[in-house]
Amino acid sequence: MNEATKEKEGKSFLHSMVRAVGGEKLVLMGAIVVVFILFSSINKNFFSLTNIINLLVAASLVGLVAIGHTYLIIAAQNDLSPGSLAAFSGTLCALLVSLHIPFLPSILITLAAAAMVGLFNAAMVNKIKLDPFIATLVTQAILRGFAYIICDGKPVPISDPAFLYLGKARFLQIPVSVWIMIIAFVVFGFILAKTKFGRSIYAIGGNKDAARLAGLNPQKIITICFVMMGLFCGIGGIVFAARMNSGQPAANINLEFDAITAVILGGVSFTGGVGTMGGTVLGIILIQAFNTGLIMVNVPSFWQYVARGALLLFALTSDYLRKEKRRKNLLAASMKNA
Amino acid sequence: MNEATKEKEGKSFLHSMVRAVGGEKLVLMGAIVVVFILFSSINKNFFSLTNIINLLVAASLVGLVAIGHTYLIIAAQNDLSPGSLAAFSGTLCALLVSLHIPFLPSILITLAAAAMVGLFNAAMVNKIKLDPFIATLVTQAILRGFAYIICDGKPVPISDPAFLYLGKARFLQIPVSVWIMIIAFVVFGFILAKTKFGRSIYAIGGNKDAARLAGLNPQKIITICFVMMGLFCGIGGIVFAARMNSGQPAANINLEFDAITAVILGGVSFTGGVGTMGGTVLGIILIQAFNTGLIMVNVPSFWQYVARGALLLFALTSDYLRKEKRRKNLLAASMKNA
Amino acid sequence: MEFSKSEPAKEDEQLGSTLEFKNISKYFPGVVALDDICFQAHSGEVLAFLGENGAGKSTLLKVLNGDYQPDKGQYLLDGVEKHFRTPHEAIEEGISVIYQERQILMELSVAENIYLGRMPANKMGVINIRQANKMAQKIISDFGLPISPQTKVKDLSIAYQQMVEIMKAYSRENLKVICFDEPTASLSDSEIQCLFDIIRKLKREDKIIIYVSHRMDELREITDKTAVFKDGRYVTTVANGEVSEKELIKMMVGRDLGDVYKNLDRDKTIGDVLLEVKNVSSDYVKENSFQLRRGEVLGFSGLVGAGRTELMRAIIGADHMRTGEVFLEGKKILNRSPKDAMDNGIVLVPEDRKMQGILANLSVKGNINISMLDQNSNQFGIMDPGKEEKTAAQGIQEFRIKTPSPDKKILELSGGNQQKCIVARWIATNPKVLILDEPTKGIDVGAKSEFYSMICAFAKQGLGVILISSELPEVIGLSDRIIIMKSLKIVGEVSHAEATEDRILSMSMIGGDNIHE
Amino acid sequence: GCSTDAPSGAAAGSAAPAAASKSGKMTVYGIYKAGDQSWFIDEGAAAKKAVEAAGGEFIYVDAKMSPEEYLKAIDNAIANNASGVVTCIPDQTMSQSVVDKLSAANIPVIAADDALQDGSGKKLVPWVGIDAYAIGDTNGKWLADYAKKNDLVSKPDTGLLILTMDTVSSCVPRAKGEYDAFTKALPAFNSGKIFKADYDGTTDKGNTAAAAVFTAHPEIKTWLVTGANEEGTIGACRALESAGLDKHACVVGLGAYLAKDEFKKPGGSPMKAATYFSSDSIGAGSIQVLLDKIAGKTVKEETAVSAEIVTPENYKKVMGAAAN
Ligand SMILES: Nc1ncnc2c1ncn2[C@@H]1O[C@H](COP(=O)(O)OP(=O)(O)OP(=O)(O)O)[C@@H](O)[C@H]1O
Ligand SMILES: Nc1ncnc2c1ncn2[C@@H]1O[C@H](COP(=O)(O)OP(=O)(O)OP(=O)(O)O)[C@@H](O)[C@H]1O
Ligand SMILES: [Mg+2]
Ligand SMILES: [Mg+2]
Repeated sequence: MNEATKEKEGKSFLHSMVRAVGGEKLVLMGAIVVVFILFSSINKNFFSLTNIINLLVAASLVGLVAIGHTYLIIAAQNDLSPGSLAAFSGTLCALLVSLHIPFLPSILITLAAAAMVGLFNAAMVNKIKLDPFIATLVTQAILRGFAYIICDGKPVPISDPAFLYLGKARFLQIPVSVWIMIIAFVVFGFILAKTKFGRSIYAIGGNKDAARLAGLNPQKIITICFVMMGLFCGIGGIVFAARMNSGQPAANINLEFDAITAVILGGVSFTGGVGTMGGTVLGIILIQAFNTGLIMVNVPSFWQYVARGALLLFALTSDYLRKEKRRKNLLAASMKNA
Repeated sequence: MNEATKEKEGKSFLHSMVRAVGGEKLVLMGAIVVVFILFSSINKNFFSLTNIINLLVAASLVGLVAIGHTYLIIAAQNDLSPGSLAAFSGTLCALLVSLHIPFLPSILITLAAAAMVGLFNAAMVNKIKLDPFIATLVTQAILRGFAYIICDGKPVPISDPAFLYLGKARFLQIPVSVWIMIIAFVVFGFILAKTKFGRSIYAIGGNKDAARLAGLNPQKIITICFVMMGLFCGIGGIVFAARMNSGQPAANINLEFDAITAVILGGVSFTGGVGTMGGTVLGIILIQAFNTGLIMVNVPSFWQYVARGALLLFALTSDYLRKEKRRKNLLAASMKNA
Repeated sequence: MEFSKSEPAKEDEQLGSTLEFKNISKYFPGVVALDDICFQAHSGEVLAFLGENGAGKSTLLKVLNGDYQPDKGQYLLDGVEKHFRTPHEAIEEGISVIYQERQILMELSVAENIYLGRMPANKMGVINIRQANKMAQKIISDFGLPISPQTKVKDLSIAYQQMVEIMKAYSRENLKVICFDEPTASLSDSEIQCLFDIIRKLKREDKIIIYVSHRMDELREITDKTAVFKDGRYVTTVANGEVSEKELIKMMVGRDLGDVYKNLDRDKTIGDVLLEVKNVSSDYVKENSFQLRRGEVLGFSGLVGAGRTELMRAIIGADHMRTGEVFLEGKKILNRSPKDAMDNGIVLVPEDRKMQGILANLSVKGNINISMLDQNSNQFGIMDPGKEEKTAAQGIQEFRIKTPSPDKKILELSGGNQQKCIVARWIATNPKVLILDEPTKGIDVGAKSEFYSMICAFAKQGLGVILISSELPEVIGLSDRIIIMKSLKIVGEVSHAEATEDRILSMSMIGGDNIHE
Repeated sequence: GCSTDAPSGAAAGSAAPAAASKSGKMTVYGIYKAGDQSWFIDEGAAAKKAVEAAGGEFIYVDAKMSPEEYLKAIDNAIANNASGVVTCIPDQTMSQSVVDKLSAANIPVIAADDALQDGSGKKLVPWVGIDAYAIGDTNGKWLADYAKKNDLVSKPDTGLLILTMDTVSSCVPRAKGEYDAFTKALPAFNSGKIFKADYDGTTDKGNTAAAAVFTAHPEIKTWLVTGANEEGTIGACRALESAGLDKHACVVGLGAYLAKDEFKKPGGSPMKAATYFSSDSIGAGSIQVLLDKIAGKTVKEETAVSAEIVTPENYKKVMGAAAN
């Protein structure tokens, strides 16, 4: 009899846990719905297929970088070099192609370079024990310099048809860049949530020493995350160049901040060890939808800064209040049970 | 006899400790000396009074912000809003003066607004428990928006003679902006190193919860630090506007990164609880001297990005290697004694 | 991959294994942590490590599991020389060490913590979470604990977190050597008993078991032999019963302590009511009332999770006090924060040294002085370095903190020495009411006995002392009166004279004889 | 004339000791507001060539759109005893203080692209360039012409998009010139079909902003687009293409340094024209004026370089080597 009650309690506890996790992202989802309703009511074209595709295209590069940041920030790392690296990669690939190196080898060379940058970042963090924030600030400066240097500061036009096609091609109405992002979200979301590698990222972010003592290899995992980020920036930069029809050394400034903001909005914490890919997806959607909407409904440009800040603050505050409430409820429940 | 040897050993140990602490900043000092020798040998104008004053003027705003960051980062906080806040303050003050409000009240209103921004940042961190990085990113966006909004995006020219004088006045050949920075470094360096308040900052950076249980009020201390930073940005922004002869809403982008870089270079750590104001001073000098020198010896502008990144990396790496070596030496010494 | 415990166990049964340390030395800047350590440990017996704080016990274990590299010497497992460069390599060879400081991942579930780094997964690396939960549940049942494998570790009490640590080490396949570094410092009796059952099981399975503790009664109960360390040197190994406890202590401390409780100067007068707590509750604890008199040592006992810590936190304003009143010397006081409490003369030494005690990155001096900012500064708030030096020096001396310099980072001290710094911090403030939450956690016997005398001396001066301890002999030995808590409420009280371990235990479990009789 | 040259040349010897730099070699600073943009890179390269031809050293400084970086560079030039400065200032309200500083140090300065001017718009030093408003004016007029020719003025599905950079004060007049010229030339054009969208000067953000406007107004099938710099208009081209609106659209660039690549595209591009203003001639021209000034000659206060529209048909001829 007693055993049965315990069982039941256990179950209802489980239920409440499941509900809580499902509800984890309630605020974000709510905000997205509100944003869509609001902007659509002002301009009905906001909720059109074209706009949603636009929105996804605009999100495609920052989305890839956000995947990298989701991994890195959960692992209690960070990366400020993606903007420079994406610009460098796009410029390099355009340059190689313009030197009549075929498209595929150009891509491979570019990706190899991008991966090397990731390795370099990892080495600074792992070997010289630099804080990732400052280490990747170094890379940011150096790579931006190299992006300008290799093309003498001038955008490199792309005329290779295969390269241009990459920027234009669609499959089921959806551009390649968006497909890449969607597939990456699914694959890396799965890896993060369900695999040993994914879980080890949470472990080293939660407590690097504990993870090491349990037999994990934090340095290796951190290296993989940085190299992944390098590759995402490389791929994203190449596709971006294809979309713009030129490799642009000055492009993608602040890319990393847009990505980090989305990731944090999605519930990843700078202290490491918490967060999900689903949250990042919602964060990206919210920010992109909001940004596009502001232009569409013609909010004066200066007010857009304010609106963006206010949205971020509002979403984070609501999330905090919801969590506080849940905590209080759980507490009250456990006091009653005691 | 035995007692005496012990005494002596104790002393030599003390000596080695003193030397170690003094040597803490050896790499930075060395780097500064090298930079000066190098650039002066290429261009003798580098080591001229004019250039050194230039260098200090250029450092004056970022120096003030770096003081704020030294406090905040030692307290395990951070602030990304200074650039926006300085621009906002300069613009606001110029605007008020252009509306025929006398200079002094204009300054006071501006500083009150800047302090409020600091309070706001502190409230987000203390009350909504936001990560300071993301909280101040919110402020950064909102304030930049307001800076543009209040002046409709156009720089506000300054014609008030007192205001203009602030940007020009010199005392003992040294401009006011530099005096403000020097005095602030001395005063706040003293407070950090020698007072109760300074000690509390190290404590809450080391462990906020523990510090609270030990009878400190972390929220209050964090609030003071943010308000201080607000005031530094306000003062800096006003003097900057005076120097530029106009309040510029678009100014000071990336100011916070320059400051943070100098602070970290100076030995403050993002984990909180460590660092000194002396280190920050050296960090600022090194970066500013290097930047000025690169222009003087005509390094191509794109290579300047690379050079700056490389300097940062080099300085941090040398510092790491020096520390490693010192640790090894100490180890060897204790092995020998054993 | 299969995760069954029985298979590798069979291998071990074939022959007894030996672990041999040969001339191991390990240095830290200014410290000789290990000096030419030579001895052996054998399977099928529980070997205790005994030594003062900073004697090098933890360091030796860290050398053993590849966390540190020895500067000299080597160790052999079954006669084979081993050089582990990482803990991973040690684990692969069947060596598990449970650290003195919890090494646990708060945001992960119990099952994920237990199987950290070796979650059951398919070839592609995809985790089978249900299997992990099932396996974890089995281990939890082996231990007889009422926790679910899916619970996040941060929602567990410290004691259960510690048990998760132990389960993590225990669950490793291919286990040959298991070392416990003060595993019971945050456990209460029932968990300790279940830990001992597990250790006995491991012993039957012929593992090499090393057990570090400062609790002599535990060593008596669970260990077979004791290796004694002093100042980084190995002294000797004695079998249980070979020498008396007294002699053992003498070997490690270098002097005779006698019966620590009997020798205390308990001769003091208990005065009027100093602190009165009326119906205090918080988000974490129900309404409770009690009184503390001048010169009194008031013990608090209870099982883990009884709410002792939480009650004290509410009193000093560390948690929001929902209802109730606190009177000090008859005057009503309101503690909105620990600072208010401190200004009123009430201080709390917290139980969780790592999270709530030490200021990481700060020196020993900085840590000891942090509650003394007012006393060590002038009216302009400028610190007097001389006073700071003095407070630190006094703390280091009084508590015999082993550190080469007051400027050493506190994180580089041994666990027990860190604890001494934390206690020294609050003692230095000269409070009226001193609340100690598990203050002797990890402190060696010699220091403990000095600390006990210090508590009695405080009481004699007219202070009130509240002592929360899970070590029953300690509460009974020191307290003039003992309050028992259960399920977030005070359920009973016994005087020093009528206190026995059995009585307190039964009250903590059933809910207090005073009430039900 | 020749007769006046000699005495003023002699006067320069005493009045402008900076010219004879202490190191013996002439050092000229070129300080440009956005030194990482193709426009200024080309302008600087031309200036460098001209200075080196005169036996001097040219120091190119990128002010990164930052007033502070800019002022640092000016101070740097003074500390380095520069012989002269050519500059494009990021913010014209600072002009007076810059001119004061340089004249106190006796260093001649020539404004390139954007004038150094006082509050009333009066030029303080000799200026070489084309003014921002004039560029916009040219673009606006050309677009109005295009609309008339193609019978778009009264068509309900035609719209005009002007990409603005409200945060960059020197670019604001470009967009304003475009708007003014277009509406003045075509008063009949429905002003409800004129849209503005703000971006930050990069192709990326120009693309996002343009795409949002195109999507918001699907009723518009024919887009006329111009903006505040060439990067942004390129972004608009890409947005038109991905929205499938490129066939009927007409984008006009500013500078032609990127438009030339659009013109080369075999499949054509929505970029139908661009104002061309030669960065070479401004770069070299500004140095020429500076050298004259250093030499003590009287120089023209304004040297306007013409801004002319180039199209796929004529750009090779007009731009010469710059078209490659
Ligand atoms: N990381 C480190 N850096 C410097 N010194 C250290 C470090 N770890 C330990 N020590 C020093 O090594 C000596 C031995 O410490 P250890 O932790 O092994 O002691 P212990 O016997 O476990 O003590 P306790 O009973 O207090 O846990 C101490 O003097 C300590 O200060
Ligand atoms: N941070 C926390 N979050 C949620 N619950 C908590 C937290 N801290 C404590 N609790 C809960 O509060 C109750 C009492 O905690 P705790 O175990 O500290 O009591 P205690 O009587 O002080 O025990 P002991 O000191 O022996 O560990 C437990 O049920 C515990 O799970
Ligand atoms: Mg230990
Ligand atoms: Mg407790």
